[in-house]
Amino acid sequence: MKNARTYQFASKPSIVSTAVAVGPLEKQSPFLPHFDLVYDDERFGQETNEKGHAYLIEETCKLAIMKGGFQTTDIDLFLAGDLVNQMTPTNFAARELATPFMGMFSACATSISTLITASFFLETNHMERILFGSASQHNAIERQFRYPIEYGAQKPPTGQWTVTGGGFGVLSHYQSDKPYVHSATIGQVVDCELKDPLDMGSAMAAAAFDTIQFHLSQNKGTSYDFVMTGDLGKTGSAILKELIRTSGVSSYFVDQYRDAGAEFYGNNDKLLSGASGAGCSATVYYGPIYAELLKKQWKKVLLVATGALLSPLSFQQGESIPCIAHAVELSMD
Amino acid sequence: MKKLWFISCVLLLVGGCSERPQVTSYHVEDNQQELEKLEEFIADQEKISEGSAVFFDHELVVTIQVKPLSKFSKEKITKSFEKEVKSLFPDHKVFVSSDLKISWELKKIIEEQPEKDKVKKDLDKLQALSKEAT
Amino acid sequence: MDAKTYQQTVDQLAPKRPVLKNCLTAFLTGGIICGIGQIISFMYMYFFPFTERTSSNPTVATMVFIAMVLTGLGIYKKIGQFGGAGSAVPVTGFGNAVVSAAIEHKSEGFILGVGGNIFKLAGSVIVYGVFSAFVVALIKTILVQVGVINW
Amino acid sequence: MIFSIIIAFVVGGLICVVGQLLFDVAKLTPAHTLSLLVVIGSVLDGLGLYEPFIDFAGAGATIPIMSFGNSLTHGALAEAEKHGLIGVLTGMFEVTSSGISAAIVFGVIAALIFKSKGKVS
Repeated sequence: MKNARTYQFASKPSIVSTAVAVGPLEKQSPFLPHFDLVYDDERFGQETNEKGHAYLIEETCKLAIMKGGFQTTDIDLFLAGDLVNQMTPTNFAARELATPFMGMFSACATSISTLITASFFLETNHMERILFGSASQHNAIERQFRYPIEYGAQKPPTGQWTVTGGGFGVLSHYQSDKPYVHSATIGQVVDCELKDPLDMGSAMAAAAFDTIQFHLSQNKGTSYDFVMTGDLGKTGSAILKELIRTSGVSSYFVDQYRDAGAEFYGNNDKLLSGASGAGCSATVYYGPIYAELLKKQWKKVLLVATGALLSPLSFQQGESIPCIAHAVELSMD
Repeated sequence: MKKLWFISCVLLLVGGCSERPQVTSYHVEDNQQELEKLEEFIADQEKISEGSAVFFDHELVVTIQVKPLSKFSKEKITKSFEKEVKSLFPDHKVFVSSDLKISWELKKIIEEQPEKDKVKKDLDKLQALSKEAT
Repeated sequence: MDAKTYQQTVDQLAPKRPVLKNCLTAFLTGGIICGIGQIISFMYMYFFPFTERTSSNPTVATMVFIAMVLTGLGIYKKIGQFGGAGSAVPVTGFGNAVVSAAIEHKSEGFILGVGGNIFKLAGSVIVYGVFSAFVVALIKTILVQVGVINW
Repeated sequence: MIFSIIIAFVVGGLICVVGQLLFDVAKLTPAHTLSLLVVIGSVLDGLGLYEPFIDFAGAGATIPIMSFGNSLTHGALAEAEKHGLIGVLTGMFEVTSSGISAAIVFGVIAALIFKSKGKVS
């Protein structure tokens, strides 16, 4: 049955604690006050970018566990992912954390896909505390998907800047004073045959639209404080707005729409269309958005993380960019 | 405004180059007749902006500077120039170069007006330099 | 969603590459790099025994050296974002491609990393330079030997 | 001399504009663009046009990557003139290629001294 894409969690799993860490460039972000750890070194004092990436994940996870008042041994499952080949940074961080671990890859949508999966695990009542989230490190990702850091290739205005940062949280059974996962919609892969790897926002907007449309159709009459996509950037979010306007899904919705990538670096034109990366949505969702929910500033938000499921190999072989978007509805009583 | 300035600058430079070529020369044996003959010939060249020449013991070394806008056919101009100079001075061993470096070096020799032995050495060095491959 | 109509929406809304502005900055950047090259080659001619022809070799090497320093200091990528092809097409861009790959892959060691990846970006230029030189020279040599053209 | 610098500036700049159009209008990657330009350079030399072009534009013709194709072809042709067909293969690197050797040497030196930085200004 197609409606199984959307699910309402009866047990209302709650995010009991979160932690967010970022690198030096992210200091210019308007979200800075909500970041727990801000490092001055983009390699986090490690030898290589990849080691720094692993260190970032490890430290953020430890902090999230500590803020919840737990020990690493209290964690039943660690669900996370990143964008580097075979997700070694996450794997290595999991080695250090020594918790049961499953790696997940949904590109930049990993921040939400891990949360959705964690919610299902909790719904079964078999587990009690699950650590989830995602991270990215600019240098490591740039080299993975594009060119060496120092190569002078010109980026077009649609280009995006991969965030150095990670956001992780601990999901547990319902607690009335914490935001909980009300429902979720799992994305379908959408491919509109776009091929420009320097314009991923445009490619991902179609997937975001597909998921949002489906989620709203299953939750008619719900009103949200806002809907926020992960990393469509200025380009992709403009396209998503247009898609929503012309389809007439909800005209009310357009005013309440935000994009974490477009807002991440403020109005810095040097960073072109805005931020992207698995760390972009994770840091914003589990940093500022979580904090405002906790303060009951907002009661109900729809978070939609988008991911471009390409690799340098698939791009060079002439394949188009398949995209995915996962949505989670967070509520606060 | 910037463009206008640039265009006028270019025009000035192009205009400045359309004068008759400047010639400097030096004859070790001081044969004025030969000198004048060559200087007149160079002065009549249309595509050349500068010429220098040194006569020495039946050897004649000439350097020319082709006008910037004719430089595309620099090699052809140099070759035909060499041919004509050879026919003008059939009893001389003629060497012609249109290279800027060779021209600078030849002008140095003309300025210094050194003794016979040194001229021979300098000219040999010059010809060896110009024959170096890229 | 239909891919064609979606492409139209994207074409309408995505910011266009500022082609005219890019061409202008490419012209300026590339022009300045070549102008500097010309000055350097004059210097080689003036202070060293190089002719117009032979001075191009030390000039190219010097330009690559400058590109190395700028790449290492993190300046070349900023020039690249401004100048586009203006900084990629001159030989300094070739130097930047080689040097940036070498620096980037230092973390995998000097043999497998630097040695194995130094031509990751610039390799295709050498490969197709050599191959096209081979084809062109072969055709010309055969044509000369058949007697169609002269050297 | 100033005139030579201006010509180098204008000609070099124009070649870069061609490269930029290949980037932006033809949507080629930098690697595709540079490979194409090198091939053009070697074809031009085969037609005997690149050397006069260098005479005219100086560094405006030798600094753009096209001159790589030119010098490789030039070496092959010079050797072929002397030794016939076999020279095509042996002469390729005869004349060149200070660019390639300089890039290798400086690349390794750079790897020894520098570390990459990901910062944007």
